[in-house]
Amino acid sequence: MIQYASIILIMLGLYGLLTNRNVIKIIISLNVFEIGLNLFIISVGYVDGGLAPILTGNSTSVLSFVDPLPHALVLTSIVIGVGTTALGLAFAKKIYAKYGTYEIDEMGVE
Amino acid sequence: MSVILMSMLIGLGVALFGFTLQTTIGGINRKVVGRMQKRYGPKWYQEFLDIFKALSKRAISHGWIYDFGVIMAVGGITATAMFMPITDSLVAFAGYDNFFIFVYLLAVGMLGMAMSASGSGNPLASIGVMRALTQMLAYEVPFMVVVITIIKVSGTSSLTGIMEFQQANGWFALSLPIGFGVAFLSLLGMLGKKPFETYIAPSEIASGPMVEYGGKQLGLLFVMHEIATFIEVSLFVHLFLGGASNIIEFLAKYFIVYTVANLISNLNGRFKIDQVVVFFYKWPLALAVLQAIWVLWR
Amino acid sequence: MKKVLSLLVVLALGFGIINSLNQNSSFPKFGEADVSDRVSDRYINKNVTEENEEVIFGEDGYETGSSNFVTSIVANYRSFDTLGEVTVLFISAFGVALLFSKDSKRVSLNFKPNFMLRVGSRALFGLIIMTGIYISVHGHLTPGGGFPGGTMIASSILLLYLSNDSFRTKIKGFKLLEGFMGSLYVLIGVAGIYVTGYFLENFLDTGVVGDLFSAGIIPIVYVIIGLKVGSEIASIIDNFLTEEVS
Amino acid sequence: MFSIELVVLSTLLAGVLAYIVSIKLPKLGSYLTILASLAVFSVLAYFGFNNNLDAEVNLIPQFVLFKTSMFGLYFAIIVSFIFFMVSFFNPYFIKDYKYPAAYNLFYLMALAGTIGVFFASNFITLFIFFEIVVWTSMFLIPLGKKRKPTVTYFVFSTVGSFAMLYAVMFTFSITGSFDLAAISVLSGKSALLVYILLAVAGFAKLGAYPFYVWLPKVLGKSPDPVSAVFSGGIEKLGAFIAFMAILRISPASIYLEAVGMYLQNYVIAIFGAITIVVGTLQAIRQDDAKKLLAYSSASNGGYILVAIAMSSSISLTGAMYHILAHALASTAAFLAIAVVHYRTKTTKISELGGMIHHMPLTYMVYLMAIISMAGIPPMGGFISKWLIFQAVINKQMIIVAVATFFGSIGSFLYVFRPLAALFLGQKLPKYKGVKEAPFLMMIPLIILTLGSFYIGVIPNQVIDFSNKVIAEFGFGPLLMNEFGIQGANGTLSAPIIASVFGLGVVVIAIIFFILPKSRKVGLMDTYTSGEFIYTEELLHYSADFYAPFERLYPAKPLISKVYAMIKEKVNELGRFFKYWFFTNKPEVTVLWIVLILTLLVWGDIL
Amino acid sequence: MNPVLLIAIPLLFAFLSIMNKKFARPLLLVALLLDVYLVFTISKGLYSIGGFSQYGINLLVDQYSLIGLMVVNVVFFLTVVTNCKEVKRLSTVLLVALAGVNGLLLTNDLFNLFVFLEIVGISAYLITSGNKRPLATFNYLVQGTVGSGLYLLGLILLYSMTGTLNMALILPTIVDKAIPLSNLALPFMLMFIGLGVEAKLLPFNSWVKGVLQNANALTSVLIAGVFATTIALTFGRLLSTVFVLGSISNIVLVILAVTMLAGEVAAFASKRIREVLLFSAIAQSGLIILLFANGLVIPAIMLIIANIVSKYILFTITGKMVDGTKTDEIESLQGVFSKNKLVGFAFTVASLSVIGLPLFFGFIVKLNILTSLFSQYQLFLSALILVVSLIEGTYFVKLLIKLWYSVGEVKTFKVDALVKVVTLIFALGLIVFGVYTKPLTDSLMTVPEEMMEAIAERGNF
Repeated sequence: MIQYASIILIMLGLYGLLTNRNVIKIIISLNVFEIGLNLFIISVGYVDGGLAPILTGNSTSVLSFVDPLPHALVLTSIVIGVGTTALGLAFAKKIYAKYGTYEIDEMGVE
Repeated sequence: MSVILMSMLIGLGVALFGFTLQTTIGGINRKVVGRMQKRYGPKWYQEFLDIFKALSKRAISHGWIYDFGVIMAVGGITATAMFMPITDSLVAFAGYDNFFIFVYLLAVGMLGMAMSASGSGNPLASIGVMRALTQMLAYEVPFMVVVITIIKVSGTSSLTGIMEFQQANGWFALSLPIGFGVAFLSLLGMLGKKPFETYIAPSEIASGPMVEYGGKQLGLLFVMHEIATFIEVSLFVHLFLGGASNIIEFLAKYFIVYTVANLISNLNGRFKIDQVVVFFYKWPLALAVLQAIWVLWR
Repeated sequence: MKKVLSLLVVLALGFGIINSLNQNSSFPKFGEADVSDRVSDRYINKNVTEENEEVIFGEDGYETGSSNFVTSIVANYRSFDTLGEVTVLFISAFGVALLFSKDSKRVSLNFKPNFMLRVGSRALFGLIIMTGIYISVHGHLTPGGGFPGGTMIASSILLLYLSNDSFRTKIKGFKLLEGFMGSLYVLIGVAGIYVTGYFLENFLDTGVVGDLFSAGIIPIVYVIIGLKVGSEIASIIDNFLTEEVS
Repeated sequence: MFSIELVVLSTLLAGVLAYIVSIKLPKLGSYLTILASLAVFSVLAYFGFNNNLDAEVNLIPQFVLFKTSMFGLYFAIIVSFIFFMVSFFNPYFIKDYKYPAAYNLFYLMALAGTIGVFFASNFITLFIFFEIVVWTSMFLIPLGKKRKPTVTYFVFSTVGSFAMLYAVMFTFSITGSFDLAAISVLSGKSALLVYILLAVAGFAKLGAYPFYVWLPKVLGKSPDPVSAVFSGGIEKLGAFIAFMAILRISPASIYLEAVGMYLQNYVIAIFGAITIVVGTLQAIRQDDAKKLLAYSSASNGGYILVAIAMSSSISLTGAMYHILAHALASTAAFLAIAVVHYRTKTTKISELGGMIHHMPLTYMVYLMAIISMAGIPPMGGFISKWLIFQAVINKQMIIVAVATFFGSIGSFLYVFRPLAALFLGQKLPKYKGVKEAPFLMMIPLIILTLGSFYIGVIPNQVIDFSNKVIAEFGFGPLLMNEFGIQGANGTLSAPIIASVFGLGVVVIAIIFFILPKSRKVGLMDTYTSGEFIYTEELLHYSADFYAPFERLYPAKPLISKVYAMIKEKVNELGRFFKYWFFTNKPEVTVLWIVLILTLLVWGDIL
Repeated sequence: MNPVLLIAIPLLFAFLSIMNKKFARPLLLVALLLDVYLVFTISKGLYSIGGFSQYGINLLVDQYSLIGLMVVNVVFFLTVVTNCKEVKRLSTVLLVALAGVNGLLLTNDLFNLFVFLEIVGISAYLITSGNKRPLATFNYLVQGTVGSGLYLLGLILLYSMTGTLNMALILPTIVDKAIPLSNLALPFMLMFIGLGVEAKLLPFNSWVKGVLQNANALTSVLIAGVFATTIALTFGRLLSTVFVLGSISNIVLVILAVTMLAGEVAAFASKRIREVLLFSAIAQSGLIILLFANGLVIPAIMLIIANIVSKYILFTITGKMVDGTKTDEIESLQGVFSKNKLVGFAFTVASLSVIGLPLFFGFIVKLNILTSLFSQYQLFLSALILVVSLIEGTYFVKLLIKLWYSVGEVKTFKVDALVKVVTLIFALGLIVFGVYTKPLTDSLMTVPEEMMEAIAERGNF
């Protein structure tokens, strides 16, 4: 059930995107959305009682590992998220330089 | 070939006969109307005198189309008259006295006159032509609807054929009374009798399309008018009153129809031209269509 | 009003998704995932290309020698994704630079670094960068790897930026490092084509599972990634410290 | 033997050649169009009459197939003849065009396209060439002064061709064949659908109600030769399609006993009737001579539709005859107006007057043309109208009959208007130096007039041909004897009528010339009820000619309001979409995503 | 040749290019040339990355991706060549974009596809940043990120159900495990929406207007031509070989139909040439995806080819025109072609082809589409397509007439000889293919079979 918390996080992100009209807040909502997503991805690979997917000297084959693939995917997803966030912030800065505000409503119609 | 030549000669005779007949009856009618109005009225041959006087006078011409139009008008009307049967046996081109020929050949004459009138350069003439054409649009359609009923009922569009049908089955004036009434109204329009004499309108536009004419052109146009009247009245006689089996019957029917039309004309005022259109497209057309539907689609 | 409506819609969607996932018989419940049914099973047992029952720590001869399965996926089984991922970061960093390059000037920090910051950051710099490099190098053995390691490297550089304003103007090599490391990654991949026929093939000896010098190209790739990520994030930070002149 | 493919391809090539030549020498290129269209016409006429046309296809891609039929040949000869006639005008108008080279190219391409349509063996070929005609002729329109009609033309043509495409594809999906004969196989509802769609295609191209709106715009505003080609040639494509739709498909539906035809045919006839009435009414009130003729084209298209819908031997002969007669007459009329336009730079009736004194030949051509268009003997139009009336009466279609009579009488009104005000009336001083048509222009004018006259006096050859055509549709021939045509309730003898008419005119002319000679006076020397008027303009009645009649009905046809409304609605919808979907706000997208997903996840419950 | 080089070479050059800015543009050109060369030399087959057969990442080269690669690389190359001036500092971005585009077309792995989607997306954001409207690009970024996030969500759901990411294995696994279609609706819808954002499908495309209405020739051709084609082809592969639309097909069809209609109607209501073109592009992409969703692969590919060629011509010329005249109001551009006849000719041919008039390639495509739709008895859809293309034709004809005929003063603009030559060649190509299509149709014939082959073999080598 705990994995549904991440769905709620995703929904929070969407809610933020729906209601916010501030560039920075939109980026933060986007981050919330992505974090929810990433948590969900990881939760998909979880196995009850599973070990971290690292082979160590004292591990035995009896124990099962959790699914390592979502971990790898989430790593990629996180990095991509960092990239887009950086870019988004850069655009936010550009927007600020152009309009002098972060509020979309105050920018007027182009 | 000789048959056709013979027919043509007969046809010319018919045209001449028609002219003489109508001019005479027209003259008589002038007298009748004069008596009605407590006048003495002219002599019965007064119309002949008018025409011959006009023909013999020296005239003016406004250019070649002015003359050409007159020739085309009178020629077209004469050609139309040549197809007209007098009685069921006296017809120049037996089998070809198709109703539509009269409608369209008549139009040639009209077109020629209109052209000539417009060619005179007088705007009053053009206005007269415009009114004449508009009026034609008004009365033709109800008339045609009645006629197609007749054609369909009798199964032929040949006038002699229709006559024969009536002689066997009774007059259309009796079997199609509504159509008869409508057609009579249309006849008034065709003849330019009141209340449908707007296009002549002697008082405002000085006798309509004819305003500019004099001399031989006017004389020829008088001739044309007489022949046209002959065609229209005879059409009516043939279509509704059973035609004629001998010439006396024809003369009698012709005289009655023309005189009645003339008398009615003298009792009426005059419509404006758009009122004419509205008038004909209201009741006459509706009644004609209803009658046609009743008779044909039954 | 707008907020309430949005909330309602979002709630409806959220519960709808949860509901439909709950009713979804094919979707494994939390913690009940059947790994043996998934492709990861092959990754865990390292028997993608070879017949192999089970991986035993300390033995050699496996198709990948990494004891960290995640790393083996990231840097070997799905290394191509990682190349793409690095490219995303690269292009973002480049984009940030691109956006700020025109008509921009560097801003100086609006505070003077005090003694504590200057000295402390230098002391910490060494520690952090060491940790970062260590994590990158040991990516195939322990949790972590190139990405966290690279980020640590970048954070150490951030410390330097904070403590010494003129430091930024001195360092020019990030671009070079970044480009070089990226090229190296691709070149390793291309080398794979010519050595064994597959792009990004692990063409080195995979060694003993659990050894530092094992797992073929994995540690090399991870080090490259670490350096590259470090330099990229550092350059993003660098660029954000400039300001556009309007 | 001569293959159709070769005709089409060489016409296209000639177009390209004319284009290349015209880049430097536009006039030479336009002479090429004359030569090329002459070649097309003569090849089609010669080999067609000798039944020697070859339908084989070797060079064009495989799905294009031709076949020879009398039906196609009839149309092809008429249309190529019209193109040939009109091409004589090209050298005079080419210098006014913005892109003369393109004109020559598209002129010949449109010709090639029409030929392709008439000889198409399957629907794909038909559609391809149909569309080629659409777009090539579309680009002819804006070369003159006005460019807006282009879009109108495109829209209406495309409605038609898309309706056809849909019908074709639909037929294909049922029968699995594109062959022209495939539509006859259809039955039931699908047959009705195809019937309606093909009828729409024909209506749109022919300019029948409710699609007639494009005709006045296009024919009124495009360059004069283009108007002539449209009216005489390209518009006839619609008749071609309508023929196929109405005669080849037989959807079983309600049979109307009273008029002896199926409901759908009756509906078509009613639409034809509406077209006649609306076209006539609008033509009467036009001030622009070309627009007037355009409306008259629409109304004549209505006659063709009525005739086809009645589908009997008489009516079909009438339709075929009317197509020919109208093509000749309407082209002649348009070309006559083109001469006036060429010499005076205007086609507004109210601005012109007394042209007969400058260009008597043009006047005579126009006169004969309108006599034919109004259906007066002894011209071709009379015979076709007579045949159509025969059929209408025979089928007892009273309501349609009212419309046909109305159109017939109304045509006197509108054809007379340019006659009276443009050619006749006062000789306006501002057109003092205006000359008669140049020699090259006279050639087509005279040929067309003679042709119109010929078919009005001796109809037998044309009817022979059209009998062969209607035989292809399974109808018996129209009976003829030496002098006359046997109608449903009477015989018509065109030669007798013509000779009687000639006799009458000759007799009267003799009388006229025997009588005393008249003195020639000027046009200003007229009876003016005592007024003194010295300027010609004031003594010239040309503006608002039928003012009393025009008062009786609205100036703008209702349907054009409907079209304007449709256009406005589409625009509004566009603005709506732009506002609600393309607003540059991220939350709009997010909202839609959320909504659609919500719909999906709750879809089962809702 | 190994197709991975199509991705590796641009990437390598991209990394190299940042080391010295001077070499960036030459490197871009060299990379493009190499890629164009490679595209014509690679052979079909399944190529593994890292040698892990169907368990790792594979690149799939079949007729479908081959055609896509050829078209996209050639147009990409020509776009860059004809807009050399605008490239400026974007060389590195374009290199990465090229790698991303090729990756999208080649990859046979769902997650890898996501990565390339992001690469293409981010390069697109950067390419559009040149139009000096940061807000519009930001908007694009937000929507693109949400879209790819949703794609990822759907992907992970799919993974958790099937246990594989290999595109060739998804469908067989679904069949093997007998996963009911209703369970798959959510992941597929999520992925559909995610891709829909990039593919400019209607409710998800509010970014398009802001991004494209001020774009120059380079940006607009890349975004509306190259990227759109790539996304469409990717979408097409997913729709034909991975997605099982099942219960969601109604929603999907409605979305696509509305996209088509809305695009054309909005274009009809637009007064600015770039807006007209961009809305038309939206409608076209709706139609393309619609065809894929109905399983009509061959017509869809034909449409894609026709579309990219004509879009290249239209957007390039429009871009140059707007650059030269400093306006994109149609009213003030009247008669511009009377001074630039060659360019006008190319533009006209492209528009006529888009409308679908005979003698042009677009006509063959339209005929093909309708024949296929009717063979499926899709009466409503085909009627909709006809209505839509009537609207499209109307505004294109209006546009053409305005651009050829002037009422007042005519603005002029200059076009390089290269642009003229390229657009002219493309225009002639549209005519040639419009008359003689056999080679193309022949080469397309095998596409659907080959697409299914990989699935039939379960991604095995």
